[in-house]
Amino acid sequence: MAGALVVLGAGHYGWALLMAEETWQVVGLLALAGMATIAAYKTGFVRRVERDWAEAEPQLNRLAFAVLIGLILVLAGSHFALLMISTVLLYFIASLGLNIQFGFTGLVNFAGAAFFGAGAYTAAVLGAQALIPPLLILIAGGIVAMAISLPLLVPIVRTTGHYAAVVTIAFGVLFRTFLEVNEILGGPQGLMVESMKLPGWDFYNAPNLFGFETSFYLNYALMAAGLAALVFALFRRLERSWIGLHMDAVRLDETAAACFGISVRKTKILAFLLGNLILGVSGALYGMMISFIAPASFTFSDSLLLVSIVLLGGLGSPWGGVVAATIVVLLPEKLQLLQEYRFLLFSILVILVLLFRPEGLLPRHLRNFFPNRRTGA
Amino acid sequence: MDFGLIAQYLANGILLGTMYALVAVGFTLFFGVLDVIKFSHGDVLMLGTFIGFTAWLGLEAVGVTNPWLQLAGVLLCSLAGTALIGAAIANWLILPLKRAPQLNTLLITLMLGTAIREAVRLFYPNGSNPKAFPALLPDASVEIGSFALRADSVILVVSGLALIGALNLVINRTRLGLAIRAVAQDEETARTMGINYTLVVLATFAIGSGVAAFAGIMNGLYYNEINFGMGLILGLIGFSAAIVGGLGNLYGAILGGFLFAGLQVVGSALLPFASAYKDVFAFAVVIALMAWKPTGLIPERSSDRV
Amino acid sequence: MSEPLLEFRNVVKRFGGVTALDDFSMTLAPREILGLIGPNGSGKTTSFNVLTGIYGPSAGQVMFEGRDITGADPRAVYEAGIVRTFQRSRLCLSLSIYDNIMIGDTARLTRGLWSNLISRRGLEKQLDMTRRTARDLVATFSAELADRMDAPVGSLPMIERRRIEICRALISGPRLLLLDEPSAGMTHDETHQLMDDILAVRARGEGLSIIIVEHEMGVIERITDRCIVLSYGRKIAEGTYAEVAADSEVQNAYLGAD
Amino acid sequence: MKFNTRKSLRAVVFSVGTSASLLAAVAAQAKDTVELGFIGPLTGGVSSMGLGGRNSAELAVQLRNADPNSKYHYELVALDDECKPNVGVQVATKLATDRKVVGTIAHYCSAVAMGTVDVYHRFGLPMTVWGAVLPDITYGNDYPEITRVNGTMINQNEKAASVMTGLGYKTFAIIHDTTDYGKGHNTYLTQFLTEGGASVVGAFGVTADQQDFTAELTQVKALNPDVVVYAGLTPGGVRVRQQMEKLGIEAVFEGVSGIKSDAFFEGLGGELAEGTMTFLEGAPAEKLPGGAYFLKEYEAAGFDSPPEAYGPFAFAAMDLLIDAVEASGPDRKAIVEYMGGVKEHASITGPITFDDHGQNTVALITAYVAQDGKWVVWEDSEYASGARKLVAPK
Repeated sequence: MAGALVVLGAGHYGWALLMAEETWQVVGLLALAGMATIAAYKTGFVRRVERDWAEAEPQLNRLAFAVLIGLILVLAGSHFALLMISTVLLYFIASLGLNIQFGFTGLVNFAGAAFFGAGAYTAAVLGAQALIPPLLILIAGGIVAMAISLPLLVPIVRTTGHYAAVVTIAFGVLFRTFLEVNEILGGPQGLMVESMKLPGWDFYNAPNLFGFETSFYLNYALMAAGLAALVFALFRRLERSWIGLHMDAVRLDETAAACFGISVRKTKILAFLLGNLILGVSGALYGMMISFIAPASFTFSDSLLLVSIVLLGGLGSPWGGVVAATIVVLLPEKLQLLQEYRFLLFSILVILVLLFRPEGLLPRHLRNFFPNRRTGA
Repeated sequence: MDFGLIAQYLANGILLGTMYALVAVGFTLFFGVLDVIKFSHGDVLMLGTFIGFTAWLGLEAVGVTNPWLQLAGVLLCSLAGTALIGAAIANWLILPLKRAPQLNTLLITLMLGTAIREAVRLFYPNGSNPKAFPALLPDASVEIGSFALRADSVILVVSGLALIGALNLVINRTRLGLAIRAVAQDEETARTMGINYTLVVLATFAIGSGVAAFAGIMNGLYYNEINFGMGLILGLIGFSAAIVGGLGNLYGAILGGFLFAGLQVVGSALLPFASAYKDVFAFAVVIALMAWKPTGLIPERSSDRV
Repeated sequence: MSEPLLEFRNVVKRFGGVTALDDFSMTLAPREILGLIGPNGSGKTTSFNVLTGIYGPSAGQVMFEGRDITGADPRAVYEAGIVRTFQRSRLCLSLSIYDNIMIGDTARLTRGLWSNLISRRGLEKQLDMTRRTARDLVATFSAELADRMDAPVGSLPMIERRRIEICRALISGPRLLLLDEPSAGMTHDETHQLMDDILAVRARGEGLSIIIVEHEMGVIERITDRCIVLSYGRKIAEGTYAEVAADSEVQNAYLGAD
Repeated sequence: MKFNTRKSLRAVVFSVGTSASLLAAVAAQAKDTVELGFIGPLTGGVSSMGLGGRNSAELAVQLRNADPNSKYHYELVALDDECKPNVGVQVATKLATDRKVVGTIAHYCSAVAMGTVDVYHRFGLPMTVWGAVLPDITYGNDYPEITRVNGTMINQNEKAASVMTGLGYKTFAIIHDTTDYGKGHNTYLTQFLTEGGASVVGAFGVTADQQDFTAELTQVKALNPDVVVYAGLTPGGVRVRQQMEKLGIEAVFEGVSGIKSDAFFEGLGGELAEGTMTFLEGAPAEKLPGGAYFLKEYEAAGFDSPPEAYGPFAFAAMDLLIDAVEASGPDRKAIVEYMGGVKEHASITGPITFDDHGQNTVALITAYVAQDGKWVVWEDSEYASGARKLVAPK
């Protein structure tokens, strides 16, 4: 019950936050969230939610998805709200990719935006050819992101910690500078991206829903929601599999993992490629939705945004990722009211969260291989 | 390529290398004592330079016009102020996070860097525009063919190298240095030896930040221009240099700094009309180096006991 | 004595200028319990690290069940049936007891992407089986612990962690178990209890050999069949505990070291 | 030195100020409120341009609200595009889908404008560019919603090439940043210089935030050109000029519109800046009666950052937008139609006439030279009169 209440409440809260326009409304909503959290801890409500989640996870997941779809449909006519929902969802998907890399396996990746951008650029180039069906372009975006990460495999596998960080930072800078200095991919001016098309349906058109004129972003919001659910399920299955267990072992102690037959190299390679694949796919859809991309959108600071989603949410925690993606994407937007002061405020806010919740907003729980099923022990 | 051109590249490489090394040394010191990367280092450097600039404005205002006196004042204020800021950051943001995952420190300091940068941009008078940093050093120069050797560059390089040398002495020859090395080696043992752990960490951050402020002032004196974004790129390069050289090792940082400067200069010399590719070149070499030497050119002693 | 299970032939390991293992040779018979003793820095743990493939030896040969495993990587060593514990417990503290022990069973668990992510039937079966084995194993050490298999290891006291480390090593049914200072961080009584448990486990299965590195001489005396004493990387004595304890060179080495 | 609190109080002071100066306007609340948008980079590297534009637009709104004859009460909705296309699309969508907003002026960064024009077109929001100079923004589409008051970089470079070659300079070295801005200038300037019979002896791409240009300038020195051009924004321009001096390069320093800012002198000091040439669209603000008025009012409003080079355009664009609302009512379609017919419309930057792509064709380009720490219109300068001399052609 408590779990269902939280899911429904979160849906309403999301709606209110998207609709909030005035400063006092945004501040009020943030204060409300803070107070509700404190109250939930004080009254033991949190524990009840956790218990519900442990007992009925699949049902609650389905409910959450239904609430998300409901939210999207309620806002079907509101372009901007749908754009924001889709952006949150796509950043969330990207953060799951990163989470496989450093939430599970401990591989730091400070070039997330580069792989995200690789997907978007793939969508731009392939979309312009009109030879490949757009649905396949999404996958192609992932594959290209994976392919450009191949040269990094050797240094990534051999280095650890900060040394690995430098490899990815260097790659991120290199990627962006490369896009800027040559004209092949539009140079600094960027490229147009064709919209998503399914057979018989161009996402450029606004769907007609029971006679109501809706926003064309409805297409993207629904598709992003579907993709998010799919990647979420994959992410959960990965976590709850031997591969996920091995990734944890590699993150927590490479030497011990190797002594128990786990191939550290293969595990890292798998995590790096799989993560970049997901980053690329989400980037491709993002590119199609935004319809115009340029190197300036895939900089080091954009990579940092992705990293901060993972850390704010809690390493390896997908639900934390949802909350963090909402904060990281929506908050600067809501802070537009503060104009030039908003980044200062945003960075201070992130520092405070990390100081007081170093494990992230919703820390990851212990592994439960098959939720909803009592494993015979 | 004629001699003048080569000499010019060489002089430029040495100056850049000294500057990068000074920044990288900070990263490596912090990593040594606390195993953390303080990413706001570059922005602290920028803040230090602005403190120095403000000090100069103040000195001008009260009528001190002798450039050497001004320089002394600028350096004093900047180094002391930045050292204090470095220690404060260590005390309130980094030490409390000692038990948290390393990545958190990285992100917090990155965000702190953003906050410092934005604060200077917004609150320093007209901070979003570049400022003219005064040329306080003599501007004489010796012409050797087409190569102009400038007195200020020589002074900057010599004093920068001297500072690195002095730092090396402090680390290797003084009680404080001994304490820093002890803490770097093993915190627990250092504590049981009666070393005031917190004090040593704060001192290290103060020293590292002060050295960075020196690099910032050097930057200002050489380019005669400072701006709120100068720390970002210097920090990134300093960090890369420290890593490529090998963390936790003074010589590694110096080597990395000069290596990076060398790469940039060579990159733009070899790619004469495509010098925009020089960063692509420098960072590609960094990636290759990491693949070849995954723990840096001068690797740290493996602390991973099995 | 039949063919040895394990054999070190003139193994040398150098780190820079330091020779951690110097021309070290030894054999281990099936089902034997061998004690490896010596002062700090005498090369005991290094021999484990060379054996388990963490370091390659600088010279010499390591044979296991008649096969040359010199310089094999840790994974191949594990698959050959050699497992170990670590001096400083190396468990995944944020994971549950189950998870930690199941990490030890890698060899039997499916690794394919398909069976892990898509069709999870096999995974489910393996999970049930491995969990049952893990639980049974833990139950032989402590029935109480076996009831809390979902607790994170970080929440447990040292002795329980040590037990779980040993369970992680044993779950794959190895041929050779390497124990690196199992008594570290534990009381005298706890150590004895632990040794009893190990012997009990060994009595159940067939053909488990053990090499134990230990400072606690009581443990060595009680459970080992034979001892090897190392000093500065060299073997200085070999025999039963009583024999080596009486050896004058051994006494010098210890006294000299202290 | 100003204090921080002052700045944060600014917004409050303004609103209080405007309403106080306008006791009549209290009654004017009877007027309907009309919301107008502004988009520009308010954070990050080029934020000084964005803030100057924002302040100028705000000034246009304030001045009109103070006018008792205006039909509506105007409110400015200012949004930050961070100079990133994806953020630009986001904020453009926000504005364009907000029914209360009837028109906007937007964008300093060309890549952002390129990404957002589709959004404005799709939602039918009239948008007037106030700073971005890439020709394709207006010429790359047929959207009636998109107009631009400032000239494109084509006009600017055509004038630059003719002025410089007219002064007898033959060899040019171009250092440009690798943003669309710098690269575009490089392309067009090279084209017009070559057509004018001069030659570009070297072109060097640099990153926008590059600190050290010694490597590039060392090669420039070897090439020994008459003129060193920097195509980029003020910070880079300051550094290049500074480091030219360090290396002892004797050549005329020429910039593009991006360095025509007060910050150029603040960053460089008057002496080194002396004799720098640059070009900017529009008539010099201080020469037109409206321009002088703008500068006076800007000063009076007490903004804490200068209007910068494109502030007058932001003001002119906003003023034009308000004129459109006054003339045809707060209706997007009507405003688009009005904009389509703008001819010889008086503005502080000179008359505005839109061609069929919405581009202001009265592309008056003014040449400036740095003289005694100020930008002086070339024709009025002591350099043009011969009292001072630029570095002579070789």
